[in-house]
Amino acid sequence: GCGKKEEDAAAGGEETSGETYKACFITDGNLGNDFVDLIWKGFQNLEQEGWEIKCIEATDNSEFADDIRSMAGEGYQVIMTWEDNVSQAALNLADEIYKNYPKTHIFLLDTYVDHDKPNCTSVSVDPFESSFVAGFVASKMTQTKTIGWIGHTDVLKIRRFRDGYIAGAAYGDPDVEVVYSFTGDYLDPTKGQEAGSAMIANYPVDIIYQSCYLAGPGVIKACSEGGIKCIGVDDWQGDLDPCVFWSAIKPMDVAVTQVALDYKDGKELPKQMDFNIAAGGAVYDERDLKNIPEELQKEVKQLVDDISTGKVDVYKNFEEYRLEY
Amino acid sequence: MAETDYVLELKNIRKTFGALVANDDINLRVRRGSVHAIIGENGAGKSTLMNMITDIYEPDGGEILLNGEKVRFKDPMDATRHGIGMVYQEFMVFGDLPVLDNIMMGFEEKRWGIFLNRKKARMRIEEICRDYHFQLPLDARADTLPVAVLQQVEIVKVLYRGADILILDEPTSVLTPQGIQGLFEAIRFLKAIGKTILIITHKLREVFEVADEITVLKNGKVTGHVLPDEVTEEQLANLMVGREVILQAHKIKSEIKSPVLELQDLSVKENGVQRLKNLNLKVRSGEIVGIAGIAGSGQQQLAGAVVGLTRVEKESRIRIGEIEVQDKSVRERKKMGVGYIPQDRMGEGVNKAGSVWESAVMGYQTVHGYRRKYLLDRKQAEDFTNRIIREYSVKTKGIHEKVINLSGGNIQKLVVGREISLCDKLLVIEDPTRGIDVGAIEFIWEKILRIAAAGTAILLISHELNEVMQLSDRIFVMYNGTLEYAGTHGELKEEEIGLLMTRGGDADEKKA
Amino acid sequence: MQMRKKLEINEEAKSNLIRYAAALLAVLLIGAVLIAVQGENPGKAFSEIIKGAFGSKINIGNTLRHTMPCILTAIAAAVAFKSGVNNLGLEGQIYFGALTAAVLGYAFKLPPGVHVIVCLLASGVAGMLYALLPAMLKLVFQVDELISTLMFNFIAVLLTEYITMWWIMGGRGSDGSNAISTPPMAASARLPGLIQGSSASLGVVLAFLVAVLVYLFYRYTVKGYELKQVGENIRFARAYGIPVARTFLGIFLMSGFISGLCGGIEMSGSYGSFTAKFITNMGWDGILIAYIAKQNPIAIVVVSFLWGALRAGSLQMERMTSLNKLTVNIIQMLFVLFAAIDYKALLDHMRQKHIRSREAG
Amino acid sequence: MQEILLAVISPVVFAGAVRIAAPLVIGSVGGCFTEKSGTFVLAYECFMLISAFFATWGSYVTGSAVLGALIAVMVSILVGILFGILVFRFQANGMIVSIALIYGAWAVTTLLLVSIFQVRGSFISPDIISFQTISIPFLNQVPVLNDVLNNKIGPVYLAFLLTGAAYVVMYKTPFGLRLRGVGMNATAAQTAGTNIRRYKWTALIIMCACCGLGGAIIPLSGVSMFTENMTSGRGFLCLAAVLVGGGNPIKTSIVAFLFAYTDALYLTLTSFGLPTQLLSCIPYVAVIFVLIVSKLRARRKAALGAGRLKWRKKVTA
Ligand SMILES: Nc1ncnc2c1ncn2[C@@H]1O[C@H](COP(=O)(O)OP(=O)(O)OP(=O)(O)O)[C@@H](O)[C@H]1O
Ligand SMILES: Nc1ncnc2c1ncn2[C@@H]1O[C@H](COP(=O)(O)OP(=O)(O)OP(=O)(O)O)[C@@H](O)[C@H]1O
Ligand SMILES: [Mg+2]
Ligand SMILES: [Mg+2]
Repeated sequence: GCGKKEEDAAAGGEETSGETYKACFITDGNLGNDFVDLIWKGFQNLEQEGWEIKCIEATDNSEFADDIRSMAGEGYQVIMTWEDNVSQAALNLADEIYKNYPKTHIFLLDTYVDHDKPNCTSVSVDPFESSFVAGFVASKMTQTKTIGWIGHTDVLKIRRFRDGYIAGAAYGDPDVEVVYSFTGDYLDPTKGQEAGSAMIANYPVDIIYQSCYLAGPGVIKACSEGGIKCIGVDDWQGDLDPCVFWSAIKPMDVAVTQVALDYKDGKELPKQMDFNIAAGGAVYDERDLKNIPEELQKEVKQLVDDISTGKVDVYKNFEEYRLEY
Repeated sequence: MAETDYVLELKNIRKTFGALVANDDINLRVRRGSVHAIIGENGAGKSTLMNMITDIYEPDGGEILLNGEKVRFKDPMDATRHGIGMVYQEFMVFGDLPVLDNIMMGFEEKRWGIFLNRKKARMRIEEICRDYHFQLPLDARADTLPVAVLQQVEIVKVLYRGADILILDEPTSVLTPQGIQGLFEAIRFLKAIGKTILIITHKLREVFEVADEITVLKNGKVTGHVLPDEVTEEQLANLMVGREVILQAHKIKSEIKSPVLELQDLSVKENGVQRLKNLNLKVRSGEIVGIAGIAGSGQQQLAGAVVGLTRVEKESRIRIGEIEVQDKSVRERKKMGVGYIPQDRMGEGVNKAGSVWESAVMGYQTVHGYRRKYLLDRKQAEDFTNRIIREYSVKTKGIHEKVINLSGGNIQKLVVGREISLCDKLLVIEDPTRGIDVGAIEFIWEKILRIAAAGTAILLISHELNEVMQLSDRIFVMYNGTLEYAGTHGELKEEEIGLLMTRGGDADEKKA
Repeated sequence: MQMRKKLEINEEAKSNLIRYAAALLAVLLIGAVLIAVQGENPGKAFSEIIKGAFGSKINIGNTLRHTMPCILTAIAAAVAFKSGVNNLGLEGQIYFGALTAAVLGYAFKLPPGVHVIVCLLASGVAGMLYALLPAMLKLVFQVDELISTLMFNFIAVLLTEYITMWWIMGGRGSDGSNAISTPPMAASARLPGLIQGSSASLGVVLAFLVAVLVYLFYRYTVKGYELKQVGENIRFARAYGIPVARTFLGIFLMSGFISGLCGGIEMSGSYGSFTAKFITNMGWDGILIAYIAKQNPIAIVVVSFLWGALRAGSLQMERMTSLNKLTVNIIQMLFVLFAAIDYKALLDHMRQKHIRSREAG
Repeated sequence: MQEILLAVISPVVFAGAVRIAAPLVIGSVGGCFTEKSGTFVLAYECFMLISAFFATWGSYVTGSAVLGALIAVMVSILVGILFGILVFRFQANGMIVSIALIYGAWAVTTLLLVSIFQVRGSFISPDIISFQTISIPFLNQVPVLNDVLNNKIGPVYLAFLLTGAAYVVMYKTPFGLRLRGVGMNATAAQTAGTNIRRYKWTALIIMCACCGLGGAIIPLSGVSMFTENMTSGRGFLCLAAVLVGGGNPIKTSIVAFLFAYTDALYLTLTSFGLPTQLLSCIPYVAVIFVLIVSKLRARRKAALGAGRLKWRKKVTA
């Protein structure tokens, strides 16, 4: 478990309604990094609402199927899976679950899957848009016309961040050059630090956007040491270091709470949901606005509006990332 | 006053290993400045006794008196500090280190209290070498040196540590006649300077040559304490093994027929060093061909080439019967009836970690047709093992006993028994009686002669000149990779062959 | 003679039993303390573990599902260690076996029975080929396989990810999913399930068969005898005509085959498609089990079952209590540590000390 | 292409390598002692991970990186004593104990993170004080060296010092001579009056202290945080360095540095769009490459060695 006592949840939940709603989170990445914590924050919101919650940190792919089956068997109506491998396992099991536990609904968090399972919903907060806005901000803020991006490994999901950032920067200022690199390890902050230092030494970057999980704080540290600015990811990271002037947030907590409550309210759940700007998702944190010039603040707001109305198409040159729903 | 005459006294020493009583109530007094020989059969308890003096083992009972005072050493180091130094049966060398480091290990000269002072150590060692007439290459790595030199290293090491009492455990088993003479000279010289020497050996003649007093052990008990002038070789042997033994092979006249092994232009190069040069040799059925020579002259390569372990040069031809085998594998040659008794019995002859039957049937599983296709016939394998144990009187608790629990001599018998039982055509034997006692030697000699008489061709490689001379029909001397014919049985004298082996006595400087 | 033989075997079994019992006892004690410290009731935790492992048919199925890779990797390790080959590269061989099975599983259409067999055989061969690399490095350059296999593990994880992402997926997701994985295997390439509602497949039976075969092989065949000799004294084996280099190669390949097969069964039996970094430490589990079981195939099956039970049980424990299954990991490791102790030597040592102190006193 | 070649010799890469190398070098120099004393230890990763955790904790509690590192070294030695008791005293197999310790360490640190800091996965706090960088005045004048060597944290320089010190101890002192003797031929060393057990223990403790220090550097080199499994395979690289370097501290350090260099190179090369999975293989391929080259050289040298091929003995203890 996650060190959370079930009793608390039970105590809070009992009197509000006849049926106790139970939500369970099966994650491949452990709690303790901003993104997973963000999701868990969404669960904690549910706990406030009287739900019973449970987090299972599965460490090995062989455990996913067992966990999903058993939690459905334990009467959890909402099962949320994170990391594509867990979600994949959930999809494979969906029919069996539907047969045995028709009330249970599975939410595949942070995936972009096309599927036909009635009891599954893929819930995403596409980082492409927030990265796009971050790239736009960076292109406006850079003095050296060179901005950087560092990710952990060269995998598809991480490239969404990179390419959204590149697209945003190109939209903001076509002359700005974007350089990127990878740390090669998502758990090791010292690698992040080295990658940041190397980038600062190799290129005249003055802003680096990091998307590298637990190695991220290392990048932030390197930026702070190198005297340049940094853009955080997932959650608001301005609390980590003053050099983080902007965060490309991915409000998964809101999405989590939202979909769970939708389920409770008996709403029709679509096969895919994306909490993009158009759906009212946030892409930056209000606290960061003070860090950029007023003029730029306006531009950013305008941009977000434009994206929301479809005036600006963030996927223009990056068709492969476009979500078809 | 008598007390101070004896530099070392052992009283009622007792040592058991589990149920086995290795030393039972041993009393021994060693006179100052004498050469004291301890003889006994394999497993009589000699090494055990010595190991208790130097505190490798702790005695179960009894006491040790040094200069009349009761001592109890904490560890081997403590014994060394009290002036007792031992040259072990198996040398205690560090192969990767130069001789200098080997000698000073544990007793380093220091500079500023913490750093090694190799210069000073070298000076001291050179001084010792000068005083005692040793010549050592101090900078050579130990594993590049021949055994004779290593033995000198061991003795110098003990002297360097300031030993007054030197214990030599079977020092002559690795030496040539000349080397042995050199060693004895050194022993006499040490004695003259006032050191006391305890020497362990199986070889009776040497005992007479060098010892002042003799103690005989048998089955862990002292069976005699004699002076060399008072006994004959036969009497001594009798004390050791409890029956009459005459170390004389009874050569059976066998009928020598067609050649079984034929070597033609045999050359071997290892890592660019020419080990064998164009050897030509025929061994015929029923014949024992003996190869004498100092260690490292190429004997190992010769044996290896014949059984298939050593790769030979292109032009070399090895024929067994009519068939050329230089490109055939060990296994194929084995199937043709080639047996091999390696010199390093412990390392190569058996699997010490396995049980007795596993070592006993090695070769049996392929050479003879005792496998049902691919399956091992456990029953037959066990019967075969029991047969060897019976016929060769291998002392063991049973066929499932671990080989490591057998004594050296018994392992020897096991290997010899196996190879003799399995191979009917050609037997390559290296030092069949190294480190075993007279009784066992006699037994093994007889077996070898018997199978030769039965028609097996035998290539006997031995560092024991006497053995070669006693057993062989024809004798060759190996020197630096070449073979020289040295006559038929009984033609040449020991000294003459010894001279051939060393080309005039410069052997000690020759490297392996 | 017969009597003595029996006696000796009993002695060995006895010492093994002592080892396991002592380890289990110590671990239960320490584990209870560990659980209590984390504020849970040890009794409840243990009962959840047992329930999770054997509580129902499905739970037993889960236990069997986790037992399978343990058996195969441990057998692969044992085969290698018995003959003195330090193959620590099981993990890498599993990866390549798995990838091969997965690719063949989706890329080809074959009749049902044939397809599975082809996939599994190919996975074994792939593991074998991947084991060939360190084996050849050893034979040609005398590179110690201990270290080379360790390195090849890291390389395999990265390389399979590379192949999956760049060759199979063409550098981008095909169906919108972002996992780095191959397309799902055809149904004809999947092993039939064993227990409905669990991930146990016929694979566990296969694994068991492999263990039995290996046991029989070592006990009753000439080759088995020879391989043991090579492991225990290579010079001895060489001197009497056992082709050592070939044997070494054979052992390495056999070990690689079994590891690769393990990967293939995982794909065919449980996963259904290859995903980058799909296992963690499976190879190491095998090595640990092989050591605890002293490389005896029968003991391996027993210990693997225990391991699988602990695995399934720990999942249940995590679900039902506030404990993390890392607690069970620690308990497992403690068991290994305690089982690794040579109790006989320890007893002898203590007895000697006792005697000595009595003498002194 | 040219860019890549330039990156290979760029001072940025070397500066990064010097920093990354510090824990590897220190850990593997310690490992030289156990290697030479003939103790088979794989558990570098365990010692480093545990000490990385306790360095974080120590620094957090005491507010001093040095004290944090000291605490880490202590804890690492304690774990080493556990290893020693099991292997030396109870005759357990070194390999199996090592593997168990490695995986135990991961579980233990992750659980400790929960029970001490009440966080999961990672702990980050400004109260974790890192080592200070040291500026060497006379290097300021030298152009390239200044970039590569100057303004690094203390342990980086310590790594160089330790390598030299270890070399002197190993080859120039009686202690080193006896230690190597113990590893080469334990019985012989015993008859030379060496207390084998004491030397093995000493070597083990030196190794643990070094690995402890190496592990402590990782969280205290500036990032000021601990994440689970933070050492991420560094221990295995240390082990590889020791085995490749044959326990000679200088050779071993060079190999360790080589690994660090390939790592640093990776961080630069990923900017060129090369597949990261392949780039990540570089250190491991480098190990194998170095092994092959060193064996080839050894073979040429051994023109005079023992005849028959030598095989590494089965790993025991
Ligand atoms: N470590 C041991 N453990 C058990 N028994 C032993 C051990 N060492 C020696 N023995 C037993 O003690 C007896 C005496 O052995 P020891 O080595 O003293 O004989 P030895 O007279 O030196 O023989 P050799 O002439 O062959 O060297 C042996 O028969 C053996 O059974
Ligand atoms: N490691 C061991 N464990 C148990 N017993 C041993 C061990 N080593 C030796 N022995 C016992 O010691 C006895 C003799 O050992 P050792 O090799 O010293 O004999 P030896 O007296 O030198 O005999 P030989 O002259 O035949 O070589 C064996 O019979 C065996 O029972
Ligand atoms: Mg002896
Ligand atoms: Mg002996």
